[in-house]
Amino acid sequence: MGTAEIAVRRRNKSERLDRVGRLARGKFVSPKNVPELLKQIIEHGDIVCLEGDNQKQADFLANALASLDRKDLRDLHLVMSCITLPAHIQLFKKGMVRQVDFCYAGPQGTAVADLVKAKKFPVGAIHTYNELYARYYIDLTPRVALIAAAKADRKGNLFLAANTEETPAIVEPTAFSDGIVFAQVNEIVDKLPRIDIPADQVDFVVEAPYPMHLQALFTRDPAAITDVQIFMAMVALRGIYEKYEVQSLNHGVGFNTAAIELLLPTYGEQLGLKGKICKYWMVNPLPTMIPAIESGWIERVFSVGGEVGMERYTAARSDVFSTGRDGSFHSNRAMGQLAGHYAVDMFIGASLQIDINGNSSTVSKNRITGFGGAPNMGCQPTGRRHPSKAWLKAGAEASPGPGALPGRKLVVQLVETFQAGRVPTFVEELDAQDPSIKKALHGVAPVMIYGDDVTHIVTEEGIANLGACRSIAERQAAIRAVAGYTPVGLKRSKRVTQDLRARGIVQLPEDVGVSPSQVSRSLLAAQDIKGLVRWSKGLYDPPSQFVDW
Amino acid sequence: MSQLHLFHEQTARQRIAAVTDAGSFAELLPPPERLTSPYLAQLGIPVSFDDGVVIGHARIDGKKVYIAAQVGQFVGGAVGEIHGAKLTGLFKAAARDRVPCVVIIESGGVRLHEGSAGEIAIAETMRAIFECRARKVPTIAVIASDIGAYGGMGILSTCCDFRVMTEHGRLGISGPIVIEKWMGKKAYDSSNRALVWKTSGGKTKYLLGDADALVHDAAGAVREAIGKLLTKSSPVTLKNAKARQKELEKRLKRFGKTADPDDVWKGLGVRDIATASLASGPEFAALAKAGRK
Amino acid sequence: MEKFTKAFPSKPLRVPKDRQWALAGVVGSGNLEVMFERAARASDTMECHVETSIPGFRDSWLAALADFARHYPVGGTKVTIHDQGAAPVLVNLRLRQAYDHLVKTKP
Amino acid sequence: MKQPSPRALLGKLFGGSAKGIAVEKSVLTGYAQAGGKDVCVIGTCNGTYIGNEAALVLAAHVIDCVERRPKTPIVMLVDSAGQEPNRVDEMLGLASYFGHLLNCLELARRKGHKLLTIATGKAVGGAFICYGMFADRIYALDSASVGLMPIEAMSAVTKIPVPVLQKLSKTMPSLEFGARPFALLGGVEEVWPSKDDLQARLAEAIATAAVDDNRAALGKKRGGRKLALDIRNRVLAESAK
Repeated sequence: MGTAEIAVRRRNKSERLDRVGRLARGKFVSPKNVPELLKQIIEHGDIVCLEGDNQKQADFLANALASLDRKDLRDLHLVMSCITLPAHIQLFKKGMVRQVDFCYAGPQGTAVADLVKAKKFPVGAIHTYNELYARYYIDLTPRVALIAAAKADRKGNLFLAANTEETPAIVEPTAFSDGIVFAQVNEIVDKLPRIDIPADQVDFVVEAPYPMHLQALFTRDPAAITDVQIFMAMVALRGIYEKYEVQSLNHGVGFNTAAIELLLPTYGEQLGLKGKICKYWMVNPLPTMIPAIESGWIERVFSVGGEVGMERYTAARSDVFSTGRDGSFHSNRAMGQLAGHYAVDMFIGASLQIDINGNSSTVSKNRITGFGGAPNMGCQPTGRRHPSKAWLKAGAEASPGPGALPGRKLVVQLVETFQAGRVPTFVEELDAQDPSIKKALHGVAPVMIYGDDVTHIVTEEGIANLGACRSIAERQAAIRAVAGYTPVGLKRSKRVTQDLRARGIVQLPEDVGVSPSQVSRSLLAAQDIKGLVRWSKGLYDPPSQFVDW
Repeated sequence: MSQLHLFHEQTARQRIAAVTDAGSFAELLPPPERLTSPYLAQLGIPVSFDDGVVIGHARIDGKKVYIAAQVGQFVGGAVGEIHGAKLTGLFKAAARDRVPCVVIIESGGVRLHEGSAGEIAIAETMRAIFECRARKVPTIAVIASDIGAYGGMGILSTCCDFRVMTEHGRLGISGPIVIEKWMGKKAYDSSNRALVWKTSGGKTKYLLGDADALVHDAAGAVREAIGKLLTKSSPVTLKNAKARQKELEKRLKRFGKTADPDDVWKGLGVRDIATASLASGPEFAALAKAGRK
Repeated sequence: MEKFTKAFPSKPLRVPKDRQWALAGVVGSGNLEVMFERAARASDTMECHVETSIPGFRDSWLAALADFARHYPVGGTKVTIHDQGAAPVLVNLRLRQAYDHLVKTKP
Repeated sequence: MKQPSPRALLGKLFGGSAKGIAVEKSVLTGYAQAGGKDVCVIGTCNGTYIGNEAALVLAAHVIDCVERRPKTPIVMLVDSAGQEPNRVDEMLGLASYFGHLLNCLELARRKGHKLLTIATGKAVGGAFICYGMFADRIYALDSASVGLMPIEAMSAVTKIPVPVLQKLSKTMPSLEFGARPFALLGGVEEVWPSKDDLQARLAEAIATAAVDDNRAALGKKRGGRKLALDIRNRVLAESAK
């Protein structure tokens, strides 16, 4: 029976290609023909994949699709990792979408929340990245994928430059299921620096009239790092990195972790930790890592995406970063997420809200953002079998019984007790548990990282070792103990906190040898973007919004 | 790499402590006096014990100075009635005692919340500065932070004998956002930080001769520059005024039609714009000097 | 603006009296200034005066100030705070900085 | 109030001698007479914006006066909406051009020239600070718009509602805009009714001008600026200890 089904799908693809006719010359489409071509290759009800994560976007193709109307195309089932562009929102407003399955809605989080309220957001589920990519192979295989590449050659081979990101994860399941792959490129050239996607898997190519949208998402200006963030970074370095001898890790993109990166060559060096921690990374090429790399701390970095301005630097440091035969930077989101899941000992990141059980979320009632990749890394990989010092140590603390894993990944939340404007980070219940949000998501609250997976919460008040807690009540008490002067924190019992501290489950900054009087921005290896450029010996080219010289 | 406290990140009190001899600073009208702004209180805006300016006397290399530092974080370092009166009094004291006066400026100009009172205070302080200059008492403005010296404080800084700047410091009258509103984004994109600094930053001001020293963003460097200027003055004479008139006419004639600050840099001896952009203050000064030869 | 005053029990301040006051921080967005002054008489309370631009956090303030008075011997001092929306952690840091400054003997 | 033309106004101030004053691009320079004696005139009209070029023209005339007409009083007329927000002027150092103008005026003061300002129209912002407010004595016509900025503009920048500012300005004249509230602060010596004999007023003002800066004392006496003088005096007293 399988044979018959494939045959139908294959026949359907050739019918679609036949309809294109003179709208394309071979694989090549002129920009003005794109809307009409989309009408011919997409059918009502199709599963359509729009490429775009939080960095690169197939924005020309998305805009062309959004220029169509319900009469042209309807009942589309969108699959996409990120809802990022105004054009994406237009598709919903125009009523062209039957269902959407996605991961993340960063800049459009407010618009998505509005669509949910207006009941115009027919969501299947919010996924993590690899979860969605996996479903592209199983039950969400695109009929048409609209993707973005840096360059194409005359045959239709594609070069993805630094931002490979998720393109292979979309193209492969689509191309190998008789789907149609349509790429927008910045430029068509005679010879590519290297081939990232073979022409064989590409059906159409358009040279877009403007370069694809590419955001500098992971650039953190050291000038904006506060004393409090430095303080917390010092606490984390001593209480987690040093204690567990964390060798392989993933960092989030916040200022807290940027502070840690910038403390390695200074404070980390003073502590004698060079060579003992932070050697292997699954992380994007963060500019704030330049001083640590230049100081010889870092052996290897693999990335899910590139970062604007880091092209020359990463090419010059090919002993640290992945590079192609042409010498330029290479990334891969799906493989990077896989590495972040299995191959690192620690995930450390931040959250907007944490509840008393340690569940965290970035969703608020007026802003639905979703997950991205954090849950793939901020979880316990129960399929892991290889040991490491950090993994075994954390596992031992968790009191392995019969039937338990011998090790644990360190899953660390690094948060200030209050967000900007005195909004408490710690809450009794997450906004994500709001009934209307839960209902729209078919009963699943959008929890980013579950409390059961978290091993540590670090705040300016201290460290709560959730992994070492023996009961839910104990976990809640440990969280209250580091929740400071938030309403959650004010409910702590002094006696219980003292008991937890005596057992090492709660550690105050002074317990790990950090005092606020040591804090100084002068500890940062670079105190501004210009400092990073100087560390890079002029190889880092920061985007203009960061340049004041 | 050396670990230094950046001068532009320090608070007013830290800056004063860092550029003067250890323990020598004595504050005038210190915080316990609680001279806070009645205007801000009436408007329900937080007040500050020193009203945004710390004044007093201290020693630099053993030599007595009067010194003031504005608090840029507090209402943009803007000058209100009390703030301005403290500055006026300080310069008058300097003139009376024939003691040099240093003002570390970090201000957007007049504090709008206090209306014309701040405007008059700035005019009064200018008169007091010239009282110093009439007695050959050196007056030195330090402009070393992103907030810089703008509006009336920008003009006031040019009344002093000397200006010490860092590459972070900005000197002007109208800020970039105001100009963008007036001329349009095409003429001045205020989000183009590189252009903003090339328009009003320390490097350009030093090249033009409006800043007398361009130093590292560190208290030690600022202190050294102040120290060198404490024994000098820039007399108000007919000869000097005529020379300055000529110089400013020449500048306007030469660059008045130039929109691109890079052309000004090139015209004044900077050969490699990219290298000069990335250079620190003193490196830049050296490059410009070499280029002019 | 919200204003409140409260005294907290604390062990008496016992250091040389060459400093009568100390100040830390500045008034600016997300920041605050804290001034310690010695009261005329020794006592076993820290008297606090708080002016804050963000109303509604009295409980957090009182808890933070009470903790500080418990951890440090600051009886016989008057603390005045001008706050423009600082996070409690910064309140704590400034209190400590101002205290350090007050008890530090002159060089 | 309807503003008279620049020429008409010059006539009212200087009579027939006003013909010695050139008006070019709304910038005034020249020599005229007041009370039968020579005066040097610099200034602005038509509410013009002032930039680098205007500052140089005014400064050149002050230098000319110092060089060629020793001790001739300098009368500054102010009718300017402010400094022109212009990137090229800023880049070339607008503040320095203004500073140079102030330097030239200071030079004149030291050489014995009396400095007198009449705010005739708009006298706001940087354009007032960069020369007019630097005089020995400052006068304003009752029709002049003197001050930092109107309450509406203040509200737009500070985000404080107009009614709040209006209410406060009843007890705080500093917030009010105009010649009379400015005089209450001591910023203006005297407000002149436009219909008065301005030639006589001017002659008298020149005759009585003194070089001390009396503005803080006036502000205290008139009750519009109660703190400035006392604070300044406290700084002076405590620094003398």
